[in-house]
Amino acid sequence: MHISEGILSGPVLISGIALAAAGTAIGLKKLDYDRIPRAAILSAAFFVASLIHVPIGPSSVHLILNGIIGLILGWGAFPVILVALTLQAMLFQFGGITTLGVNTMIMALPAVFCYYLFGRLVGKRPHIAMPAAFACGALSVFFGAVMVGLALTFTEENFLKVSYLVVIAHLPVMIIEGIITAFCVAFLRKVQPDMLPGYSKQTSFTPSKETAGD
Amino acid sequence: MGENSVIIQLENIDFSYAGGKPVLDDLCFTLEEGAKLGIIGHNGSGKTTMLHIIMGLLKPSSGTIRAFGKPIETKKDFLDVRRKIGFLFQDADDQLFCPTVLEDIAFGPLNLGKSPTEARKMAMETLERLNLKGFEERVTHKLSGGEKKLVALATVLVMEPKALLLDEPTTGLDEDTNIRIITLLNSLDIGYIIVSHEYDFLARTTRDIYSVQNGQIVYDGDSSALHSHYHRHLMGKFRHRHETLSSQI
Amino acid sequence: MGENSVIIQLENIDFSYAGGKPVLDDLCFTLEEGAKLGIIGHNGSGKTTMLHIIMGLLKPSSGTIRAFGKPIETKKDFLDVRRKIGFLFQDADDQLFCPTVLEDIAFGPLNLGKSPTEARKMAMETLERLNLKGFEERVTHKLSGGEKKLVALATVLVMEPKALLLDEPTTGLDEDTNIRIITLLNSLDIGYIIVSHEYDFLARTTRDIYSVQNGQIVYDGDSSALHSHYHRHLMGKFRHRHETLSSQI
Amino acid sequence: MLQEPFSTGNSQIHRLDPRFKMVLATVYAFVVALSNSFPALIAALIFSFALIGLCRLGFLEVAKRIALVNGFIVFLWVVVPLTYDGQSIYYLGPFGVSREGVLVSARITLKSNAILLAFIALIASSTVATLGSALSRLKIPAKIIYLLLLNYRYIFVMEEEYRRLLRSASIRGFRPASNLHTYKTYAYLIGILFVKASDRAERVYNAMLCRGFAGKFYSLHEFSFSRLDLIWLVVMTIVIIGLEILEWVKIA
Repeated sequence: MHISEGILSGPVLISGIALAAAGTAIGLKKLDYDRIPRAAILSAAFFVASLIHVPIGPSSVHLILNGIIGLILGWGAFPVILVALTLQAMLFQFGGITTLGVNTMIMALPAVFCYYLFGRLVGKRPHIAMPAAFACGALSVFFGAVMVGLALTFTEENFLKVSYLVVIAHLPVMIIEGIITAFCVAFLRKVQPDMLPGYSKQTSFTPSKETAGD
Repeated sequence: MGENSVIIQLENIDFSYAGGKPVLDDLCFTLEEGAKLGIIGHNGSGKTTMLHIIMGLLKPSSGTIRAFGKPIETKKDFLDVRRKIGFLFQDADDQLFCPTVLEDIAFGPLNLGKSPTEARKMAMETLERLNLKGFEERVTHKLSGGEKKLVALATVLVMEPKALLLDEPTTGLDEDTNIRIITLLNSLDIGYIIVSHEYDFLARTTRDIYSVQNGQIVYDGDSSALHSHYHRHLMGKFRHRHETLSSQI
Repeated sequence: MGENSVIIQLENIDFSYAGGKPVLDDLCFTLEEGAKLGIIGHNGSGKTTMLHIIMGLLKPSSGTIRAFGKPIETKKDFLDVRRKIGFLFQDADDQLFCPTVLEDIAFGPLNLGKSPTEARKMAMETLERLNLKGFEERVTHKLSGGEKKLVALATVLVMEPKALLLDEPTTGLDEDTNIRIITLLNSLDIGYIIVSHEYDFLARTTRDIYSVQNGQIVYDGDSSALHSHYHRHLMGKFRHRHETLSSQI
Repeated sequence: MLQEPFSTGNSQIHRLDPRFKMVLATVYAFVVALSNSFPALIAALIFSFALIGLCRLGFLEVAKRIALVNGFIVFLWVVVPLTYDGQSIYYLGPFGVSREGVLVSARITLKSNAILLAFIALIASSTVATLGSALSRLKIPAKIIYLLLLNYRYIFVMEEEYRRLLRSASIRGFRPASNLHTYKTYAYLIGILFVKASDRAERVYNAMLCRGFAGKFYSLHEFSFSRLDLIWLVVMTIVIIGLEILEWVKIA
């Protein structure tokens, strides 16, 4: 999910850069040097996984997986996605330099957002965790598509219809991402639960969580 | 060699990795139904390559592969071969990717079109057969090396293959698992090819032992004649051991 | 055993992984300067765990580690141990984390406080010493398995360690690389501990061979006395081989 | 699967200081992205083609990349002229093709391709390894650079792990289709990939500790700014000023 070079206006590009820089700065602050190798190697796995093409009807789509990366890395999703996009540009020339900020925002902001929305739920009982993971995967793609639409519409009001089409085109991807995220979370819950957020809090009283606040 | 009893036949296979020297050079090889063969050779000699060619994981630069009498050429032919021939990878970690043992073993049957209930039943039966009862809900990733190997073998056997290909099945395993695998292999009524650099293990599980030399398969002899075999190689690749086969199983 | 010549000494080490049964149980072990030791055992026997404890990568639940005569307790002590003892990991991909060979080899010296120019010079010298001249600009991920292992060895040797710990150094390597590693190890004037499940390899690179049994280190014997050793175990874990050590290198 | 086909070569551009190339590519990309006049954009596209020509890259590889990236552009050409407000110059049934829509699409096409070609010439002509160490000399935070370099290094390892797992799945009869079993299988493959990555991260970190890593990264590389770089600095400055003049003249 990215926007190519040459489409967006100056103000949109600059805002993207500024916001992505802020998000990345927060993410980097949470990643001390000792955790860099871990983030980097998870990021490599994320990069490889996002090249997987999954069949859908007669066609296939490649996975985005920003939902799961958000769950695993939290704010770390910002630097990790920035780096993955930089590599994609260097290796495949997808995306590019001027759009790096906007594209990072498109994927990372929904990732962090969904991490806050669903992060605490995926460690709970399966009948809560699986739907939460589905919603996390699907919504992070949906929000990403909305961000693409916003970037286009802020560039040029006349791109509004294009933006609608972009969001609609992502609906099937949303469903697949939701399913894959749900199963992936189910997998991690069994195999390596400490990779998921909120797992250690599993034993605490679940209903009062929200009122407790941060 | 009756035509109908041949499972796999490799004819004049050539293979080399991109930019490398030939690994297999005009290789010919036949696996008959029920035959238990060993292939010995050090790492890099092309043993694994040969198995991968049989499974269609690598494409030879020339030569013909026949399975069950038919030449295997298209992707669909190989899909068919893969349903009938089980392949045990050297590293069990490459073979297992489901969260639990049961799911891993049921994966193959599900792909063959079995219903979840059937697949589950087959998986449970295979576990029982391999003395792995009680493993079904264990997390695959957390098993010990030996346990993983046995589960990997179960994922292959559950598909009821007509023959097995085993790539270095015992490397680094503890003696208990080793003995379990040897006992199991000896009790199988299907044939197999085992590729290994351990003569001992081959002697305990196969009848005829071949080696890969200069890209070709050479018959080394009946495994019960191990001793005389070793002497031929004394100063070279293999070393000399006295073994009483009967004392080891 | 003169006090001053002892490099590493483990005293009454206990260790178990979270929730598991003890891996090491009251283990005692000493590596003297220049000594070349082998530790044999199957995967999961605790060999690797022992090496990780020496390097401070795992913390024993009880027991004392001494290096160069001093007890090693704090993080700073272990930093010091890691500067003086080289550790070769089982998987070279874990050890080579830089994009190019030169950067990988210079990583250690740079951490020791050398200037980039010095680090580069040391790296080049080490490459030359290992007959790897011309590798400096090669991209790490494009090396073959054998090349990766040799470069990994270079990343360790460039730090001029006082002793080496090698974890399964030959797993999956081709025969050529194997022989290069054996020759190199035999030419080193520092001592080392090699952990392996391959008796042959240990016999060709070490003098004394130990095994890990029930969480303890047991002396198995002089590697040149392999023969007598094997007889003791005939019906059990190891098998009987005749070997002429001199004929093998 | 992952190759860097443009990074091998010995053209003038390949020999430029990578730091310099990155700065140039960035400045040029922004200048083109923010231009709107057709003369400037056409000039930029011609210049970008000239850069590719100077790099002497394989035509087919370059064409493949251009085709891939222009997918979205084609989508724009289909949608924008029909949905854009403005004077209709042609009617497709009930839909009017707007003049402004065509112009916007044309501008985007020119910009996109000009920037892409320059990117291939200036950035993809170096390996990621080189670019990473060059970035470290451009005051980019060290954490980002090590994330990038370690990520790059382990992409190949993870890809290999993934390939082996997929191979094992296919050997057990797995054939991807549009069904839940397929999605579940991919989810498991991705799950185990993350678990393996996490395990490997611990081993890699240990390996770093064993080589004296104490929380600080050092760079080995030195780059030098040569006379060739100076010549190119002059050329690019002239080109960029030229593009700005073309852009400006139009507005005035």
